[in-house]
Amino acid sequence: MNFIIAASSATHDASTIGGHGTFHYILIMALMMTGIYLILSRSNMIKSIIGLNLFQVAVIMFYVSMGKVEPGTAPILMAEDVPHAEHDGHHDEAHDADSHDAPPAAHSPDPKKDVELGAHTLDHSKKVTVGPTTSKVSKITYSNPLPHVLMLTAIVVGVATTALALSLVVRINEHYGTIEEDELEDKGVLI
Amino acid sequence: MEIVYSISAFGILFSMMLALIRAAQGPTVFDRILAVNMFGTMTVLFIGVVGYLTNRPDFLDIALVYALMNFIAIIAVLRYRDFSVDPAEEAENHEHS
Amino acid sequence: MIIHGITIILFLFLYVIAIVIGRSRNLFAAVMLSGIFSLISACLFVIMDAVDVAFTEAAVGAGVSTVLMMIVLNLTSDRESPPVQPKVFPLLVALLTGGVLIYATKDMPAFGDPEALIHQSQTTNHYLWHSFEESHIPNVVTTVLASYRGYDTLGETTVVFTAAVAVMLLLGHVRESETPPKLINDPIALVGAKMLIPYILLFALYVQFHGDFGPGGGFQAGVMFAAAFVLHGMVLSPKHTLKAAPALIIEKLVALGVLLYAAVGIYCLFKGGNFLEYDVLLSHGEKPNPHGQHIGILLVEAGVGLTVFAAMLTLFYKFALRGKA
Amino acid sequence: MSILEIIGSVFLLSGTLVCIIGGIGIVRFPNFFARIHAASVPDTLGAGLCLLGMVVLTCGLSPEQGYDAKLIALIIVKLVSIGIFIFVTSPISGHALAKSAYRDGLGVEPEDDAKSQTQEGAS
Repeated sequence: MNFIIAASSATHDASTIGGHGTFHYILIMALMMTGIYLILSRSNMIKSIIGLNLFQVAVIMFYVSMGKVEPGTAPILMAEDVPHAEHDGHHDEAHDADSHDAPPAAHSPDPKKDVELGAHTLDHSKKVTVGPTTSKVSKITYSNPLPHVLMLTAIVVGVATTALALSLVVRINEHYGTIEEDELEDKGVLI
Repeated sequence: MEIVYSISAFGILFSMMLALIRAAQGPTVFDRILAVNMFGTMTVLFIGVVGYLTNRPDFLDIALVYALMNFIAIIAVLRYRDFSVDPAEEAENHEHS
Repeated sequence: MIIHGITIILFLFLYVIAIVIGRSRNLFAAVMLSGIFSLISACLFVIMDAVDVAFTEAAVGAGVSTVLMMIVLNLTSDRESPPVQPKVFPLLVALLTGGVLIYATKDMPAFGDPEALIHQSQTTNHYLWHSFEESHIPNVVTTVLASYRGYDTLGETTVVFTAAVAVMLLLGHVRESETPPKLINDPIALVGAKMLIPYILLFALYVQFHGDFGPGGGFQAGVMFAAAFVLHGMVLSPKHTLKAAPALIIEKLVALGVLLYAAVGIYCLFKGGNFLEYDVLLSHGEKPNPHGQHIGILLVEAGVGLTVFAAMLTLFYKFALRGKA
Repeated sequence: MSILEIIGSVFLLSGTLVCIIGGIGIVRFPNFFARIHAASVPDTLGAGLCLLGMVVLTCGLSPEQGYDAKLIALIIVKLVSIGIFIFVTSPISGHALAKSAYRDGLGVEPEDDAKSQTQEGAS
């Protein structure tokens, strides 16, 4: 049972006709909608903050989903892409020159070939043929690391700003005795 | 082997769904905590199985973090929920610690 | 196809949780469900190959966020008052925004399409295929985070620092509480937690230094270090943790981490390179210098870990030591 | 399929089955103290069987699939530590939970559900 081939070939078909290709994005947008609704509809401030968190997770998921390459795996180089390079600090010039004319894409240019190669490496039951380690032509497809980096820091910053919002809520509660926006409006604090 | 992993993944997902039902409908707050706790354990197993399913089982670090964070969340819930505690007993415990 | 099925089921879980959070009047339940929400979203991140993001989300969303929200609920109120009238306007706004966004997705490349423009970028391909020979670190995310986009990360670390300072300003003066914070009142939890704390710290160190080879790094390790202290503070009381990790020292560590990060960059300037160009560290002039990169990334990650740890612990102190109004 | 894969699959699938049984229990049982029994089953036996199955399956991985002995050892160490972690934390949290519930005056009769619902609403 080779689900990876099936999934990736389906995506390649879909990318031309726009079938289930953008389905994930629609799911994520629906999640964003629930987040927005929660922020706007609730008068309770903690509920609004929870809604903000949901919205944030949806945005992060949107970014991360754009970085996914279909037969790919996480962008941590696997053993066959890690040449046992010299650890004495000297850099091989020939090696460097060799790597410059490597295929630039995160995948090989021919999508069909890519699917087959990806299947070969990712299929659990088949034997993996270890390629020449010095060459930069990898048989493994990796997902795009850039969105991961941006979103990783965004999550930590997100919790820091959430804590800031929560501390404001605590102060408001101490000062006015309520965390409901409606009640603050009734008191004439909030216009 | 994929078939075994996928059956296992879907079974764990089903179990997660059942825990989610209990977490959603309560009725008491303790039922929710119980369901969240079980949900966390299921997530740990699910991440493990998905790691095998996608053929990169060296991501078990994440499962380990889940187990840890789940425990901390449960302790936080029990710590900061306003349970009616006998003040005398509380003072006694304060001395012990 | 199996992965797609799992993804859709997990998304359904997310919708169910979001709806239950919206309907629940009990804020306590809402906070717990938001903890589950971030667990499930972390599962989705794993499926979308973003293991480092999943790591962070699990540590931050399910751990620290839940703890902070629980403390705030304890300080304020855990009941939501019923709405005065049902609101149509927010629903309209949400539907309109969502509709526009969904309409916009029609122009997006298909999910996972390797031909998508984002994957053709020269920068991305340089990150993927040249990062190992330039820094000898297999985890591309770590290399990009700490080396290629070191400016970004310095900025993010500064944001964490600023947020911690802002919380300190807002909740700075400690209100003496009439009702002292309760203990968990349970020797078994106490013994169990005390037994676990050393191993949590050990695991955090592993995450910090194994971040080059697997998922992990300064951000995650910092959160986990803080989690160990938070656990200690919860099973005993925050006052006991204050004895082990005095607030004055921790507050200085918040700044020290950022300073360490910036100092590495300035040292690079002195060595004749650009800001945060680690190639000049430990170097005799050769340009791609994996050793220099390695040591630079190590120091920078240590700075990030220090700041995040100290910031998270400071947040916990400020909230947990505050008396009830 | 090798013998190790068969043994591992049996462990993994039986662990999954135990998890599902526990899940059914947590939904169907009438009151909190009955449900806590059901929840303890997947937390200990289910997780244990699943992790044991994964350990056996990891032993079955071969160097041709890209796993050398060091990586396999690392994976097994991680699995075992997850197992130890779950075995320590889940009974602790279960115990703390049951104790808090007992102190909160939660009853064991099925009809207590309705009463405690109003309690939650009132508190």
